[in-house]
Amino acid sequence: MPSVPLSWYLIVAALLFSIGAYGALSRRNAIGILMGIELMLNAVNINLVAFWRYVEVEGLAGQMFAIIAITVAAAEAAVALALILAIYRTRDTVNVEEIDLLKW
Amino acid sequence: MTAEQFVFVVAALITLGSAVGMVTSRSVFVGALWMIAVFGGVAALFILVGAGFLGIVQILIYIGAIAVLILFAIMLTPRVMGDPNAPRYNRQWPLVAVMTTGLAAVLTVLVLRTDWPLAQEGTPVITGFAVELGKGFMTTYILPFEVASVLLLVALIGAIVIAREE
Amino acid sequence: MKPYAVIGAFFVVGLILPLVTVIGATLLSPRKPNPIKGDIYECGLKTVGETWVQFKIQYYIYALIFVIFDIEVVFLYPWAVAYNRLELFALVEMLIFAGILLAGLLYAWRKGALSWV
Amino acid sequence: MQALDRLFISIGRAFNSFLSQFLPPTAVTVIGMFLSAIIISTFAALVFMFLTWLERKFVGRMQDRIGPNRVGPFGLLQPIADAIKMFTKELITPEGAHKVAYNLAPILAVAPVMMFFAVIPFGRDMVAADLDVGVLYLVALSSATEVAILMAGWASRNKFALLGAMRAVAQMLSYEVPLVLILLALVLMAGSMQLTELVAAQGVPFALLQPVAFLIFIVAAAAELNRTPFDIPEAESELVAGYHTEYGGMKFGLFMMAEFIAAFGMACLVTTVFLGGWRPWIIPLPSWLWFLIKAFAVLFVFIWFRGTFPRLRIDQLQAFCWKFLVPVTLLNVIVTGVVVTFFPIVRDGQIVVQGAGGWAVTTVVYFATSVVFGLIIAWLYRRPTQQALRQIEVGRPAARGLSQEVQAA
Repeated sequence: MPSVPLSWYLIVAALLFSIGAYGALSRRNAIGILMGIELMLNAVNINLVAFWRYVEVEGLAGQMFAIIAITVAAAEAAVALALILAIYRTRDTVNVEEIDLLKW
Repeated sequence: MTAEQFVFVVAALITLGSAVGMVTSRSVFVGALWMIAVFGGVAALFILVGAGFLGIVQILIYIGAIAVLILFAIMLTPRVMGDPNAPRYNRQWPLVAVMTTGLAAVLTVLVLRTDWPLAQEGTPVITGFAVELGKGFMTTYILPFEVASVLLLVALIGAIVIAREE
Repeated sequence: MKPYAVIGAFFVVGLILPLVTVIGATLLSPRKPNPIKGDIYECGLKTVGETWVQFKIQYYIYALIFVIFDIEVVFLYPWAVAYNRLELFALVEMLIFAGILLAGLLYAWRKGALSWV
Repeated sequence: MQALDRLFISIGRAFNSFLSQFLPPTAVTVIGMFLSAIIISTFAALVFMFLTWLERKFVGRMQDRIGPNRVGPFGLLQPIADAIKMFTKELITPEGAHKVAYNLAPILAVAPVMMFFAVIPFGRDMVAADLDVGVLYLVALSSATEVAILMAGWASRNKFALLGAMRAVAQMLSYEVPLVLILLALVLMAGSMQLTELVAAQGVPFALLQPVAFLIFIVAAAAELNRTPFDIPEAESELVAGYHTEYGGMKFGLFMMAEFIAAFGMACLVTTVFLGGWRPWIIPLPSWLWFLIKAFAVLFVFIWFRGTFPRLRIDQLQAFCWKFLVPVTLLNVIVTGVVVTFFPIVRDGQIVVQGAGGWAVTTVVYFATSVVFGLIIAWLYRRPTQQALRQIEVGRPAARGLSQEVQAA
């Protein structure tokens, strides 16, 4: 076993996830929110890889899931940014508080 | 403290410090630069834990592709970027700060108190992960492999349709 | 693990070497700032308007297609490495994969998304 | 001969055993790692200085000039004079620039290109880090340089710099796709991403097995490096100097260094994956000397491009990449996949081609396939090519792309 215990990785991932969540929930800029979400996805990947190394070493599943998660994250970022750019073009803002067409 | 632990602490500090820098930076562009540092730190963590292939992929996809995409999107929304006085947070940010701090505390306690079912000492670690991954894609994980290409196709078409001005 | 440690050493050296040159240049070079020197270079004229101009959406489209191809690469490289250990079936699977990718490129082409307008 | 071939390895061994008399083994390993990094980085920096002289000399000769000839014999000391000038020039940070990002960008531009050389096998057993995902590592690094360029353009707060940075990055990421796809075909043939294994699989240089891919790779590499005829990001007549407009003195020098070292790194990559790396051709010189000879031959081709071709327009450039190079290289992967199925070079990780006869058959098959493929592509693209030629003859306002961008602003 490596000299770094599993819990260290998990704590780093937990902290990164919390910071990302803070960024995603507190930012006004839609791009800033997206960046926070990317951080959260990264935290999840740290967990997946750490569990692969410490729990299921001989298998592929942990890293495989991480790769799929990266793929989905990239697709999500591409479409989300396209949406943000479309909104910017029509409404001239990327401030989520002003994008409230669907609010009741 | 072993060399491995030292590298871990450095990488973790870079990751978390840059993450804090990202969420507190006033300018979105600077925030994106911090985010790139976070990605680099996470890549270092991946390599340290033994997933070298994934570490390289992290640099390739996150720094080389997603970060550049985000930077481009920031460049394409100049009226937002050019305004230095725009408030960075929304009204609910103090509440969010309390909540996420609580979340971090709860998760940390949970991690420390759980008895993780660790693998047996001396279990062989797979080597040559890229080859194993390739084999895996062609056998067990063939569905994710093909679905990924469909997912990317959909993302490509969707994003082009949404982003292009007619 | 060892190759990655060497790469880490290269990273550290790669940062320190330019840092040392910049610090050396700072020590060796004169420092006589004045407002005209600090001006932005704009062929001798004062800058008109905001620096951050509006870019064309086309830049984003290219970056987008690049991202998609970059991820495909992550799937295709392991396939290429493992291919000599696999049966003919792997070729068919890859053809499907690359075919879908090619379809996406063709769609973008037909839509005119690849043209610099 | 044998001794000369292993010269650097022997020196390293001797140094290692000398150190281990005083120090614990861990310290020796760490010192060895950093020392190899320092030596190779310094070597790259020296190559950069030499290259600035070489390029000016060659381009000068091509344009019927003499080139640098004042400082030292043949102007050989010119790079040193340049270095002294850069060191003693005032470093100005423009008003309104983002100070930290502005000063950090040149350093971050150099670091990834220095890391390029960690995995390059310079000679027999002469590789600092024999990474099993070497090719992917190089691809990842070359995309990481883009961040520094965007940083420089944004932090300078200058329209020219920002436009230049956006163009440079758009161009670099576009041309990375064909490069990566060609490398994919080569990885498929060698069955490994490890650069040493790629060299080992080249009983015949891959340039002979994949001539069309080789030509495309050289062109796309020139574009990836932002060199003429693809130097739109730095088009002097349009954009002053591109993303480093606001940089002067040593900070400008670092961008210059990043550019030239990237060119050298790309030449090393071409040598490794296409020209058989350090494998000697006919004349038995030391392996590392052969590597350098091949790498400088590739560099000469890059300089030759610069001396020969006029600059392209940005719309032509992007169309050339996305409508020609990307589909062609993607098809090349498929064609190579089919050929590899029936005439494998590597099977289950072992080289299966036997003897000179086997290599001859393999070479003929691969070469013929590649040439036929190239002819089919040329036939498919005959109409667009003619149209493009006609457009060049008629001539259109050169700076169309830029003027539109400025209007939009």
